[in-house]
Amino acid sequence: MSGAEQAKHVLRCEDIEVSYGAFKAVTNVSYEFKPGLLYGLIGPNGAGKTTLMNALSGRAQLSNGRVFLNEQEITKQPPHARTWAGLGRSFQITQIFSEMTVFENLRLAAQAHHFRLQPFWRPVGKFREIANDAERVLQEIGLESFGHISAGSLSHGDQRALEIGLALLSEPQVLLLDEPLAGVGHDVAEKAVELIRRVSQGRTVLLIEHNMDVVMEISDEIIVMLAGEILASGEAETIKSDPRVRTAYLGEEE
Amino acid sequence: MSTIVIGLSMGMLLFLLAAGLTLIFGMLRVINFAHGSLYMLGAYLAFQVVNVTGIFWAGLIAAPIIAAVVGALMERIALRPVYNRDHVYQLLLTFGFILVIDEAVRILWGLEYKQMYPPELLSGAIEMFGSSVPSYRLFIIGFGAAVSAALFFMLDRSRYGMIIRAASGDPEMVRTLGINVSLVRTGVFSFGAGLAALGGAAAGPLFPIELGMGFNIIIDSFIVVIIGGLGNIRGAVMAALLIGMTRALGYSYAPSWVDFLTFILLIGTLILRPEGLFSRKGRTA
Amino acid sequence: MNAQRLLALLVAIIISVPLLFPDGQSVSLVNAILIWSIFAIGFDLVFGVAGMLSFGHAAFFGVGAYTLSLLTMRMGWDFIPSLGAAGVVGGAVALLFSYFAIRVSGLFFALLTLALSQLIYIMAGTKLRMLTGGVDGIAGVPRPDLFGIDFYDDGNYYFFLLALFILALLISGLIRISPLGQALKAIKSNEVRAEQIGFNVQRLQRSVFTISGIYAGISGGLLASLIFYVGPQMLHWSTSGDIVIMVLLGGMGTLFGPILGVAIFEIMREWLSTQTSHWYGILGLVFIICTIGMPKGIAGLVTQLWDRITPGGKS
Amino acid sequence: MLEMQNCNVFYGKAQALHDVSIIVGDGEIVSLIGRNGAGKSTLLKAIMGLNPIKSGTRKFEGRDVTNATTEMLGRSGIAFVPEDRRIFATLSVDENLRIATVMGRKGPWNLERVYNLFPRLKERMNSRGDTLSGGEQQMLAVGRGLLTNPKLLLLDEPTEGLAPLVVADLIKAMELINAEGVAILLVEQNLKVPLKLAKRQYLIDNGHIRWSGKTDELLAEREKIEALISL
Amino acid sequence: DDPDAFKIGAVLPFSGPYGIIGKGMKQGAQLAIEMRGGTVLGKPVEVTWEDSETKPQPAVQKATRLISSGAQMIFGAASSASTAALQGITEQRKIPLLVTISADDKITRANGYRYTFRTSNTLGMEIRMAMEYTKAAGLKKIYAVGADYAVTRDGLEAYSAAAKEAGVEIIGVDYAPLGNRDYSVIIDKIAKTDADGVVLIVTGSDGVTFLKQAGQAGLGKTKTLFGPVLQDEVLAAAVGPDSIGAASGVRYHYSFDNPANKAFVEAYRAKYNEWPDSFAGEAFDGMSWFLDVVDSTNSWNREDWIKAFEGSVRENSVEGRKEMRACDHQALQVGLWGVVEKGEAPYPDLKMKITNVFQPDVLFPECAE
Ligand SMILES: Nc1ncnc2c1ncn2[C@@H]1O[C@H](COP(=O)(O)OP(=O)(O)OP(=O)(O)O)[C@@H](O)[C@H]1O
Ligand SMILES: Nc1ncnc2c1ncn2[C@@H]1O[C@H](COP(=O)(O)OP(=O)(O)OP(=O)(O)O)[C@@H](O)[C@H]1O
Ligand SMILES: [Mg+2]
Ligand SMILES: [Mg+2]
Repeated sequence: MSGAEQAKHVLRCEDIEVSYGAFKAVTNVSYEFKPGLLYGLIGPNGAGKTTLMNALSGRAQLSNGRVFLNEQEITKQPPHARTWAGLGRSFQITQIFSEMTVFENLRLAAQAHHFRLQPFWRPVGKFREIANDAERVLQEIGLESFGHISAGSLSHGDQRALEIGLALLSEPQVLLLDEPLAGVGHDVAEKAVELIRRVSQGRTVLLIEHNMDVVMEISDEIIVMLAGEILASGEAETIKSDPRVRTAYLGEEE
Repeated sequence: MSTIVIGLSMGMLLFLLAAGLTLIFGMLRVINFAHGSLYMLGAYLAFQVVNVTGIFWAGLIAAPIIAAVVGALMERIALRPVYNRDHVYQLLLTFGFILVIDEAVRILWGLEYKQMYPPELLSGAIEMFGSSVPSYRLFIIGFGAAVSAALFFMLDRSRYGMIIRAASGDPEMVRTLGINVSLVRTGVFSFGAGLAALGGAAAGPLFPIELGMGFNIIIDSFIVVIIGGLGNIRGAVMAALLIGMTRALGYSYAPSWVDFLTFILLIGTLILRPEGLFSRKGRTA
Repeated sequence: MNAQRLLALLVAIIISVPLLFPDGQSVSLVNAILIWSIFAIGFDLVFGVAGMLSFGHAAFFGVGAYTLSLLTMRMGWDFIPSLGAAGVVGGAVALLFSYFAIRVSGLFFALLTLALSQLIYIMAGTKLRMLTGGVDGIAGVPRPDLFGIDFYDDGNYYFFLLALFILALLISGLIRISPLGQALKAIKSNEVRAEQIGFNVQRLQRSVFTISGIYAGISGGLLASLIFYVGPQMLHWSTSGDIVIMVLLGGMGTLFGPILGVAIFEIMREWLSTQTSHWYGILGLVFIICTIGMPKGIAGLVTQLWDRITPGGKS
Repeated sequence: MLEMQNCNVFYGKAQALHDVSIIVGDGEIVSLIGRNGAGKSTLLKAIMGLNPIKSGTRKFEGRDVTNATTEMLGRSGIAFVPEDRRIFATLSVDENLRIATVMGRKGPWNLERVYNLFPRLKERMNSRGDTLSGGEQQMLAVGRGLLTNPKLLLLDEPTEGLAPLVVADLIKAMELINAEGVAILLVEQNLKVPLKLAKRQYLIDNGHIRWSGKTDELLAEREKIEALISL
Repeated sequence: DDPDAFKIGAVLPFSGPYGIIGKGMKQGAQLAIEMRGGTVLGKPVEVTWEDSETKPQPAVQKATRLISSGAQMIFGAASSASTAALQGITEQRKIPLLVTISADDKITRANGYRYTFRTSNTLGMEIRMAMEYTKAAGLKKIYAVGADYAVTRDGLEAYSAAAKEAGVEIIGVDYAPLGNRDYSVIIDKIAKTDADGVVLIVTGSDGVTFLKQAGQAGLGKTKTLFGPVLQDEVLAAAVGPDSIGAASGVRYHYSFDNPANKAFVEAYRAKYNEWPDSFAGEAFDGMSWFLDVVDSTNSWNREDWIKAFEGSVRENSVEGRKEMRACDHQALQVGLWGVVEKGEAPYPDLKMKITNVFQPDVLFPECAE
């Protein structure tokens, strides 16, 4: 790879395949993600979007293919190593620390990001930056009045908001968001879109979302998956008018 | 050749010991440490019934029934309040059961060993491949196979099995479908207790009936259940036969290494197939 | 915070009994409590904090005991370095176990650790009998020989154990509130998420498992010297079971709960067993009632009662 | 059909619902809207008997069923599709559906019809529940609810995670089952759906019902109401 | 320094599966005290019974407590492991320890434990009995099965060595894990050999399991089954009729014909309404002997007791003459050997018949390290 090409993309996958038994959830996917762009990933249910994201973040085992981050091959690296290398994500099925308070949830994410080998004799409460970061994100996701509440007793929508917060705190270079807006209320959703737009400044975002208004509005580029493969990709307008996409996913009226 | 027959019978016996455990483990997600005690209770009950009636089969039938009632009571009184708690608390609870049941057996039957013999019909030995194989061993093979088939159909093929498996994951949701989950749970636990006792009754003619007999089988049963995959009847049968065969071969070539071999087998399995030999894994994200 | 202090006070009362009533009986009981508490405190780091149910800790406990016994008795080492070695070997065996066991989780982890420790038990009881004395164990394990104090007197040995106990408690307390402790709690709560925010789950688990192996090794060495004896019973899985039961009884995941659990268990064993030969059954009933009535063990009950009588205070 | 009166529900010491009363008429589609944490799911669970009602009454088909258990309510014809789907992880897709038919309530829904509504499920018929994608799980949860052949269907955010085409199909299906006489109580974040389907709306905020009325009225008074519950 | 009572601390298994041992030992020891009027050195004897749980830690803990509340001697521990642990503490505190059941040879070794005395059998002597029996019964080809742990391995090795000397052929040796659950493969293997005898160096339930399973395979029909501690009446009852014909060393037996034993058995039956088992008989004998020795010194100095016990001879024990060897504190005594046979009332259904009595000179080697 020449230096000029390197700058062109941060994340690249080559011929990715994920299979479960005989069933291939993702096949033949190659893509190059350029720095600073927001990618929308859409496709019917079960098309393999989440699985692709799992493959990129190290949660799914590849039966074929390779993944590169900043031209470093990360195919064999476990999820935490990818996070350190600058790849953060949120989950479609909420993954939070239910028994802990909302603030502790965020503090943990901040802790994981800030220090890899903190001295163990210092109480975690004493690290100022960690608390500050957690506090800041708590505001951003609009849960400031729930800081001391245990995360498991939040309502579904508020848990979804926390899910986004956790992903943000690792301040990744590449951020993968799996249906961050699902279940998030109407009012918060608007704020959340704003938030996503803001955090996408200066980083690469891959966003899975079924809310077409949002996807079409904020994506720089849209990727459509069908049956484990990439069906089409391009700008919102081209995608919207692509007949294959309409029959497979969008439906006729819009 | 006769080693294989004996290995088969050892395996089936292991399966009978473990069947109740895998049921309760797999279906209720309850780690029933008192399984061994119920097994012992079964043996003592069978002894008592045989002693009174003189009929082996009466013991084999009555012991599980009585133990099932005991199991139902245990479930109603003690287990019900702790389902929603961290599973590890069941360790404390069922450990308490061990002590209570053992004490009860001690009070009821005293400290002396008890004995049971195979029924007249099965008391001889049959010449086979140049050895004399006790007929009771052959009976165990057949009986184990029958029990495993019955259990398999009940759990994997019938609607009860479906309900039980669903309730093990999300009892509330099963309730919304109009199904009485607590009844199902009591039924499963009681059935599992009965199976444990059946194992004890069937093992009675082969081993000394003594206090502490339950303690020895617990680890064996857990190994069968884990290698087979939690709550997986087919897996449990396979695992039991695998261990039975390993042991039989071990006894014929290096008896002092038999326990060692069993654990090596277990460790190997868990390293190669972390979720047990015969189970499938769901997704995490 | 208040309830926490109350628990600390309870623990302090129990362990200071020998200071108040310096007769031989309570001293030997409290000595045993101190030693098992060190074991329990270390075990709870794995069990209560990191959420890993280990049924293999008997191995580290027993291996520590054998290490101390063999080094002092066969190699002529001094007590203190031997005790250190007991900790090191306990930790090393734990580290070795973790390479096998951390690949699996939940009950599988419990069973795998159990199987590994049973292997060591079988080895110690039979195949390594030249070294370990086989099933009959090794009698005559010594106590420390320091500053000319006669530690064979239980009253003096008490102070030695107390010092180690306090040290163990402090370290464990620090670990709990440290970044490491927090990360472990996160792993216990949701492994997927913990990994995704960047915690090296396996390495953290391995670290805590090793630390707790060190605790177990040291306490095993101490127990051997307390009773002048080491035998394979200490390696048997039922010893692992005992420690699980004690920690559950006292309250897993709390700093003082495990100590209370140990104390109650040992006191019952001493007291109930002189009352009736049916004391096992009664102990069983106590366990059952405790499980049903105290969802969070003794520590949880104390906290709850405290909160009730002081409605204003936050816990 | 369903009548909840002055219901109060608590989580521990915290009160989540205050004197909530709602009515769902026979064959009616009613929707419940409110922002995150308002108490919508809490109310649905209370109706289903999953959250204990501290005070207040519940009536179903004219009978007082305040003290009925969840399974009794399920058997008498209420079905619940929860927001977090709650698929039976170790059961196959097919079993997840068949288990809903165990109680054997008669009605228009059967396996085949559910598979027709969600063809994707048929393709994944033998997969374990917990291997499904988010959207597939959502379809399964809805399908399972329908298969009990309920008289009243409680839907908690049924379109979450579904692709637009599927959402359209689901809306059509809801209209259809409503036409077959099934009453629906719908909770949705995606306001397009309830505004299209429901004739009547309840607005809930902070555990209080703040407003109720016809959908047209809601649209007409939208601004005032938005201020009221800060939608 | 005259305390107001002679305090004995007894640490025995009472709970759990070994409760039967504790029960017998307690009954025997109690009778020993009663039959001497309940006093020693002119003071009442006071026994505190503690449960050892057959585990070393509780045993030591409880012994510690007993000693600090003034016990003059410690009696007990059933398992060799607990006994070994108790030896540590009794040596430390210079308190006599009376052992009447643990058979591990190491417990009494030359110049070993000064405060430990064993009045009962050693496994070593029982192994030698088994060898004597082999010769006496004219067995030529032996298959050996032992539990896989130190003591039994040593025992089996000793037996094999003696067999070689006596021209008896050992045609196979198997060690099975302790607490073994299934002997059927081994039984099958043995059945296919031409061995005329099977020596079983296993104890307790292991022996029961073997005999039960051997009975079902008909092994006893062609081969003599015997072992140093294979059977007593408790175990025979556990096996049932399949135990008939099995031969074993007997620690103590109520049928042993001497006046002391007759008196004991009578008193025992009168008091407890059952035949004394070997735990009771051995405990009775040891306790009586020890207290007699203490009485004879007329001193409260424990060192005097130790000196008096060393070399003490008891002509009229329930098992005949016993002599406490000074070099290792092991009582030299005769060895009883018996066979399980059908019993008639008032005896149990299956009883031991004493067939051989071996003299101490063939059973005990010179006192050596
Ligand atoms: N662990 C697994 N085992 C078996 N099949 C799996 C597994 N994980 C995913 N699948 C299957 O792979 C397919 C793709 O799933 P994926 O979650 O990637 O879909 P998706 O595009 O994210 O859909 P949705 O929009 O519904 O979230 C699904 O049909 C699913 O059933
Ligand atoms: N298990 C619980 N324990 C304690 N509090 C809870 C629990 N579940 C919900 N709550 C609280 O009850 C309130 C109502 O929650 P509910 O889930 O009913 O909200 P919702 O309207 O369904 O929101 P969403 O749109 O986010 O699903 C919230 O403040 C929430 O924090
Ligand atoms: Mg998805
Ligand atoms: Mg909700």
